[in-house]
Amino acid sequence: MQIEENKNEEFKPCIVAFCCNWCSYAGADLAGSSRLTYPADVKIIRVPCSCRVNPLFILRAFQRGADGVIICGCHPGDCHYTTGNYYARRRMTLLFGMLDYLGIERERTRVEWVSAAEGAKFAATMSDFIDTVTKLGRNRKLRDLRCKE
Amino acid sequence: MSRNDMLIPKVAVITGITTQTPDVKTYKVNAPEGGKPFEHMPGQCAMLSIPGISEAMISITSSPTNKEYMEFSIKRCGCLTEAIHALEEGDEITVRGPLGNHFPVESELKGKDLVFIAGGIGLAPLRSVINYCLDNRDDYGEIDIVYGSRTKQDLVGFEEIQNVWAKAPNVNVYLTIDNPQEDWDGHVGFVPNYVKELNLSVDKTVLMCGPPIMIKFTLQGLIELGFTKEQIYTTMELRMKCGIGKCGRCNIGSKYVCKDGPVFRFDELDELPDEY
Amino acid sequence: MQRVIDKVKELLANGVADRVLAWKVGEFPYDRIPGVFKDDLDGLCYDSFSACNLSKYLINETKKDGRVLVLMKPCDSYGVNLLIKEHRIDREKIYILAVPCNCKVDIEKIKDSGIKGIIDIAEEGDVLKINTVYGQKELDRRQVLCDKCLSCQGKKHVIYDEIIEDDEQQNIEKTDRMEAVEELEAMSPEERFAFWRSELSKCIRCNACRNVCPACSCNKCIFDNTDTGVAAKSNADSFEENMFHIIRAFHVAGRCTDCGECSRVCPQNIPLHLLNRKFIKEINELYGEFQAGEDAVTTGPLTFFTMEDAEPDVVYKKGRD
Amino acid sequence: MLRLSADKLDKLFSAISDAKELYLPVEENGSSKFDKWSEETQVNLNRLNTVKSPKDLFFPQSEDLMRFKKEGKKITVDTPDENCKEFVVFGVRACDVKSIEVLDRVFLSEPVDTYYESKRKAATIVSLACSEPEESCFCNIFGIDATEPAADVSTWLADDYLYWEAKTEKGEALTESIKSVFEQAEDTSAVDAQKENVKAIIEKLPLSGLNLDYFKNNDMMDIFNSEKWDELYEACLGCGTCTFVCPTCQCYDIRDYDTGHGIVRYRCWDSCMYSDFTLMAGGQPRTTQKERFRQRFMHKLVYFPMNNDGEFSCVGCGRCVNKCPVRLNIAKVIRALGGEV
Amino acid sequence: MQRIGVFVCWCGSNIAATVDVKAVAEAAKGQPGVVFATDYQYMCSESGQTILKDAIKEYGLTGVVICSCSPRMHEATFRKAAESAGLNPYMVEIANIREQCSWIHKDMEVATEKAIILAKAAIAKVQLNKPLVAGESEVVKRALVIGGGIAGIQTALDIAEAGYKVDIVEKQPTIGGKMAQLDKTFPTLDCAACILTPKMVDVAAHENVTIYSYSEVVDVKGFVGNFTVQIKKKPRYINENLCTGCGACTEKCPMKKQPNEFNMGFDKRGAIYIPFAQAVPKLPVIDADACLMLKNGKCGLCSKICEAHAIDYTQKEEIIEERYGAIVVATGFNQIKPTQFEEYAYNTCPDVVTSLEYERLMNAAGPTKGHLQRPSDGQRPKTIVFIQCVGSRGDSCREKSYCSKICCMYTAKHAMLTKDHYPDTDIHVFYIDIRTPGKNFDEFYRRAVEQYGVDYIKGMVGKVYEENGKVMVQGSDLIDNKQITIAADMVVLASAVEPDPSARSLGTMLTASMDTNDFFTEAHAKLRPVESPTAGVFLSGMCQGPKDIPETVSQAGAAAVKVIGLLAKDKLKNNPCVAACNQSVCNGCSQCANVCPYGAITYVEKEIRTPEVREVRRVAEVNEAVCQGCGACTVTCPSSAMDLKGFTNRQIMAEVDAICR
Repeated sequence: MQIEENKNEEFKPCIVAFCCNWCSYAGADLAGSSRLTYPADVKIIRVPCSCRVNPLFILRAFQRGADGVIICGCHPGDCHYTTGNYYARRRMTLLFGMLDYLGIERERTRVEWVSAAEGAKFAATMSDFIDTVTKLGRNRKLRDLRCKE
Repeated sequence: MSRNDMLIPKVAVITGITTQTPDVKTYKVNAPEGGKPFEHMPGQCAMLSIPGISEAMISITSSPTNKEYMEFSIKRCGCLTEAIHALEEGDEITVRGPLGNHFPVESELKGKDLVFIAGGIGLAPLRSVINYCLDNRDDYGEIDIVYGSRTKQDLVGFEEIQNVWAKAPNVNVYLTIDNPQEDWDGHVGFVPNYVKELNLSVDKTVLMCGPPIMIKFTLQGLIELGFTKEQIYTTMELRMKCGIGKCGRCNIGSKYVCKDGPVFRFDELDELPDEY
Repeated sequence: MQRVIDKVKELLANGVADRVLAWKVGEFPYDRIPGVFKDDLDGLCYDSFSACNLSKYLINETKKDGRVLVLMKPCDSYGVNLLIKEHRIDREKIYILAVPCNCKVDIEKIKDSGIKGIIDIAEEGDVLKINTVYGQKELDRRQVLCDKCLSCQGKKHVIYDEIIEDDEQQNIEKTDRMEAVEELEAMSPEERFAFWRSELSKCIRCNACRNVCPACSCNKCIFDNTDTGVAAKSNADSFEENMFHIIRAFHVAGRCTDCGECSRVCPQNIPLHLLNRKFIKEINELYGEFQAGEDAVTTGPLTFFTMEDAEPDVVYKKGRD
Repeated sequence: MLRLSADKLDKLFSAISDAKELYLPVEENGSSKFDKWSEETQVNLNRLNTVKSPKDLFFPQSEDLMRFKKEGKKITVDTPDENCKEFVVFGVRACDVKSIEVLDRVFLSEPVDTYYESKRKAATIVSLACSEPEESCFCNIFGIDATEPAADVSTWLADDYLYWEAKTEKGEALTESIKSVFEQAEDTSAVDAQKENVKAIIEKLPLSGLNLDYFKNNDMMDIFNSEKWDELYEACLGCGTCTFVCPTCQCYDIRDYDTGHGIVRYRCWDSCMYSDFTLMAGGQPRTTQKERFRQRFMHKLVYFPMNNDGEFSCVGCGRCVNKCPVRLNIAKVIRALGGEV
Repeated sequence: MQRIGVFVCWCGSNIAATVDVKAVAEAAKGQPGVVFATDYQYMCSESGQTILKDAIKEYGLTGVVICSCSPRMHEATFRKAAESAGLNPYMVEIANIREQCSWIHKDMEVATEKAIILAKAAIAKVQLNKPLVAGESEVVKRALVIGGGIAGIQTALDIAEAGYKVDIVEKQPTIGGKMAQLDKTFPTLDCAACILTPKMVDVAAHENVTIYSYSEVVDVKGFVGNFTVQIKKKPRYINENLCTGCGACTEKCPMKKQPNEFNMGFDKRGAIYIPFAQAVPKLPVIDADACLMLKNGKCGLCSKICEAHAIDYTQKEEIIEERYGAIVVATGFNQIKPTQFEEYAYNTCPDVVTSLEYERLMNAAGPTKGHLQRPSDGQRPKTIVFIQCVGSRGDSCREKSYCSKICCMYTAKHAMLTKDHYPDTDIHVFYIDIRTPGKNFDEFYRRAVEQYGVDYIKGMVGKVYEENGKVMVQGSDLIDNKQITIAADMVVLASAVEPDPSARSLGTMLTASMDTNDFFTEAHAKLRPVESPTAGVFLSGMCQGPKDIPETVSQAGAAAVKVIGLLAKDKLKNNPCVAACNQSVCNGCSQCANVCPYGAITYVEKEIRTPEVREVRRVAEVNEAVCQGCGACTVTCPSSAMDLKGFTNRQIMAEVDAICR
């Protein structure tokens, strides 16, 4: 089976962002209340902490056709739960290394530390990530063809 | 597009829902264009499904003599039945069947005095036979119905039992509940004990369905009374997927419960490994 | 071999245990099946074909009454420590007899060399004398050793109650276990993708890799548990081939002892150990050398952290050097 | 009998694939399976058996049965086309030919499985006689002659020639369509010599003496209750290797998959060795690996023959013998329970 | 299958201007389980909530999705409303279509499409929601105030007055903080000491207040209602119970050459000293780095003359552990030393001082007894230049981005006070903007200009340098558009304020979030300005951002009220979104306990019954009162036995599915 694409249509990536409730989700809110725009291609899922993000969720997103997944948490040292993002950092480092090892574009995954006060950073990060993923194009390597419309 | 394979279900629409007990509902089911999705014999089953959730084997509780619709009594006990309980009139499900064998209503049972023994939701498959026999009343002898449940509220189809069966000619209905209850003046006690108390004549044929523990002790009781295993029928339930004896999971000995069952005579079961 | 049997007899006679978990002779001269012996040690065998890792069998054995004597090769002993650490086996209920290992022979490699119809195999020094229906053949055992043995962690037993010292000193050339990982890392992403697609697409989801793995000791695997939402029985889409193996490798990351059983048992010869070794390599490089099962107490690298840990983009930067 | 020079096999393959898809044993980095032929494929006819058997062609490991769409309360069912493109399977060994008969007994018995049937009808099977049986072979004990494989066309590779003999109408039709690649084989002595030779070797194979009388002559329940099962299953990992490489194992699971824009109902191979095979909300009739292990062999050696005129559901191909991670296998079971002559 | 109601809020035009709310409601109707969908101008309003409550009852809703502002804003509101209509509050999910949609996108079509997807994700999640019941935990009726400046003092006093025990931890030997160093306070010009010191005495004397001076918080564990805090009491080398505070020891100390911190180093103190006359507690402290006895065991003079025998050279650091229900952070600020601003010559020219230093030079209790003398030669300065915004409001890395807020006012104060004492002084003020938005503030500033004739120059100073005993200030006058140079006798820099450096480590201990400038973040900038996002942690004073004394005092009072409100409860509802272990698949491997930051996971031997097994196994158990719901354990668990209520694997995957469709 081949994924066929309409070349005329502008590629709009589908991006999932997991944001920790205490820092990054608040940062996203601040970006909003500061009216800082970034493309609509990213949708945020609120999790209590970056350490709640299971690799299963990331793979699931790619399976269902996400083109990029970004995980945002508090800066190391600032975790609301003290240690959560440290574990997340190790897990994601290893997982991303594995995806790279399997030949899947490393740039489709990212971890960023965004505090509640960094609305501007949040918006900039999202714009940059969307830009990166848009350049990569559609995720073909890690998706489930059954889920294609 | 329309391909004929027993694995491919028909779409059916729910045309009526009756809440029987706190966890049992009875569903009237019709083909979308009206009428029944298919014909069946008493004791046969169908695979009901909500696509995306799963498929499960459910016995058809209505009698083949009901020409208008099919009925299924469903107890909430798992993922699919939970979802079915959330359905409303007009919702569609899929159904395929008829699957499995049936009670030998046209052969061995004909002309016999019949005893139906059921516990809880176990009445569902027997109800199909009872109504079949009542609709062909002359083909069968005396009918005894022994039915028990935990409480009065858990008796499935209480109204029909009282208003139809109990009033039918030459039919005796014996109801029992496990523990005494305020608005209950009937018998109290477990089904196996009640069966023994009733002192049924041993030339009758027994059709039995209920929880395994009830089956086990009732069978013992019947044997003690002098019944032989050749006189006693039951239905079995095992994990089934294909319903046509191919997917393998209901295989016991040389039998496939979904295809060779669910109705078995106890002497047949004796010859099978105890893996059910 | 005889020393091992004698020692087992002695230990059982001394009452250190009431049974022994070891390898049993099977149908063919090279079949060595894990088995439990009580009084009759007939068929107990320890030789070049006793490749199976016995450590995971201890989970079930220690659920039974009494104490079990178990024969342990060096590479398998790491699994025992891991299982003790994770409370999957009770140290009190096992008595470990450490047995020396001079690498095991891979029957598939013998067959791949063109030898068919094997009736009997005799080992004389490094020479395997193989009697087949197509005549007598000879092979140097060093050419047909299990892959897992060529890059094992050495002859050290990390846990035992009693040890049978190694008396033979064979000179087997070991390879660097990270060599293949490094080769893959050196490829372009497209080449790596092609490599893993061609390997993982062979997967038939038989679960042998998982069921044999001493780190995969879950009572119920998430891929079997329909409540998890990720359960699957077959790789209905190539995504599921990736999913299963990535997640399995992730779940055993920091716990995999690198015993090599996953690759050895794979009916499709998928080099699954290369996934686990990638994690081992990353962990060693980023968080310091760690050998799972080295002891039964040290916290694993994924349940531990330091404040100075590398940021996740280290992976990305590495590729850019 | 027809023949063509073994170095012209490519011509034969391309002739066949001109009209139909051709599947044959293909070597693919460290494994082998029946795969579609193209000029690049690494055909390997020397390998005795592929890891995955040809059952995959008729009963794929995963197969979409139907799609459901929901709109509001309405459900529509969409089923795949019943017609299957005609194809040829080449190089099927005698044991695998027999295994397809076993599958036929399951899937083509009433009610017929049309998914299987359509592929089965579309297939022409070209068998290949064995020239070098291995120690894991024991097809002979099931009455299979490795040198005389059945099927639509039988072939032999002997003395640098492929000998070709159509056995059925389908076989004749295929032969007719590609007859230009063959020459008449006047002298078939090479085939006869090979048959003699192979039969002699089979005699010497370690498993050729296995005896099935025990399973034929004893009561099902006695076999079921044998004490031998206790030690036989002990090492079993509960993986599905034996069932998945087995050419006759045909248990399957049916699952629904939500794609986000409809539900796919698909079936996939299942294994009675798996603990969740018979698991249901209310209980688990086979609680330990012993029961599961026993079920597999009871089914193959006892239950199946009871329902199928004494035919066993094992063909002695030796795949499970070679692939079991802990080297448990049906040969060991047969010997342990029933011994040998 | 839930019966779900979807409510799309317009938020006036905040959402409705960019999101087609009707289309969102319409799209929601087609989703599985949705039995009702509507839109309304203000869902959070009373009538909006009534719509919600009525729909719950009328349609028998079992799940609710509100498409509105951030859940951080109104999740609690809607949960409460749902609960009052008989629905479990945790059956409510919010789709954030304002902060994360309508406010960031301009295109109606794009924003609507995204809002629909966010709504679908919330619907998919709520399908899998389960009613959750919050457990309860006890509230320790004691508060901790970290920092003993005016903010801490006021907070502590208010809490104590309400009848609760409160402890103050102050790292200096005395409470009082920066305010104690001030001379007069704007805009009323009353004397700082006169209004502060009575409060210091009050708080010290209050029966409900315990002051740990010369102490620091070193560890914080626990959670709202039940924190366990370790306080390190540094050794003072004085027995507090014996010392009478007579001060005799400080006079006899031979090491009198130590710079006096209180006076910004303009004079000296002994190795044993009382920071200032009104210090509370009025106890001396020995500077261990200066004391001969502590350094090499010789001297001991102070001990000899102390009649109370209160000197104790052997005193050791002490760790005190105490439990608190609430913590107030009042760690205050520092004025930066403008050392890296070479253009202002602070490093080289002694007559360039910071405003806080100037404050001491003006103070009657200061090193010069209130006589203004310039530091270099003790002469009275005739021309003084004040430079505003030193290190504030900049973009470079050495500058703070924010406005320090208090400088405009205190500079006006300094100018006027100086003129009051020495009317002949020439005063010039270089400013960028003058910010006086407070009660009587602008009047105050105008007095300086109009009545006192202070010369305000709008412009920046380019360079300050010494020349012929003068401090030359070179700057630009933006109004007259010219370069000017002023030969001054003294320059006062209004350098930026910054949070106390101890705040950063404290923030980590408290897991209270901070902004990039290390000011503590408030839970909501407008609606919850005195609460940290971390439950049970409150903010008082400058630690949250620059503010003047009246603002600090009012925030201190507000924080106290929040604390009192918390301590008044006997029990607190716990967060029910905590981890739960499916023991039937738990392996008992202990990996989850390894990553739990709260020690909430323990193991028990338990009989497990499933259709497959019946055996006694080691399985994990979660202490729901201790678990805070981070979810670290859920990812560590290979068998997914650990899951997080309210954020289950299935729920999050359902959201993923909905988004990726």
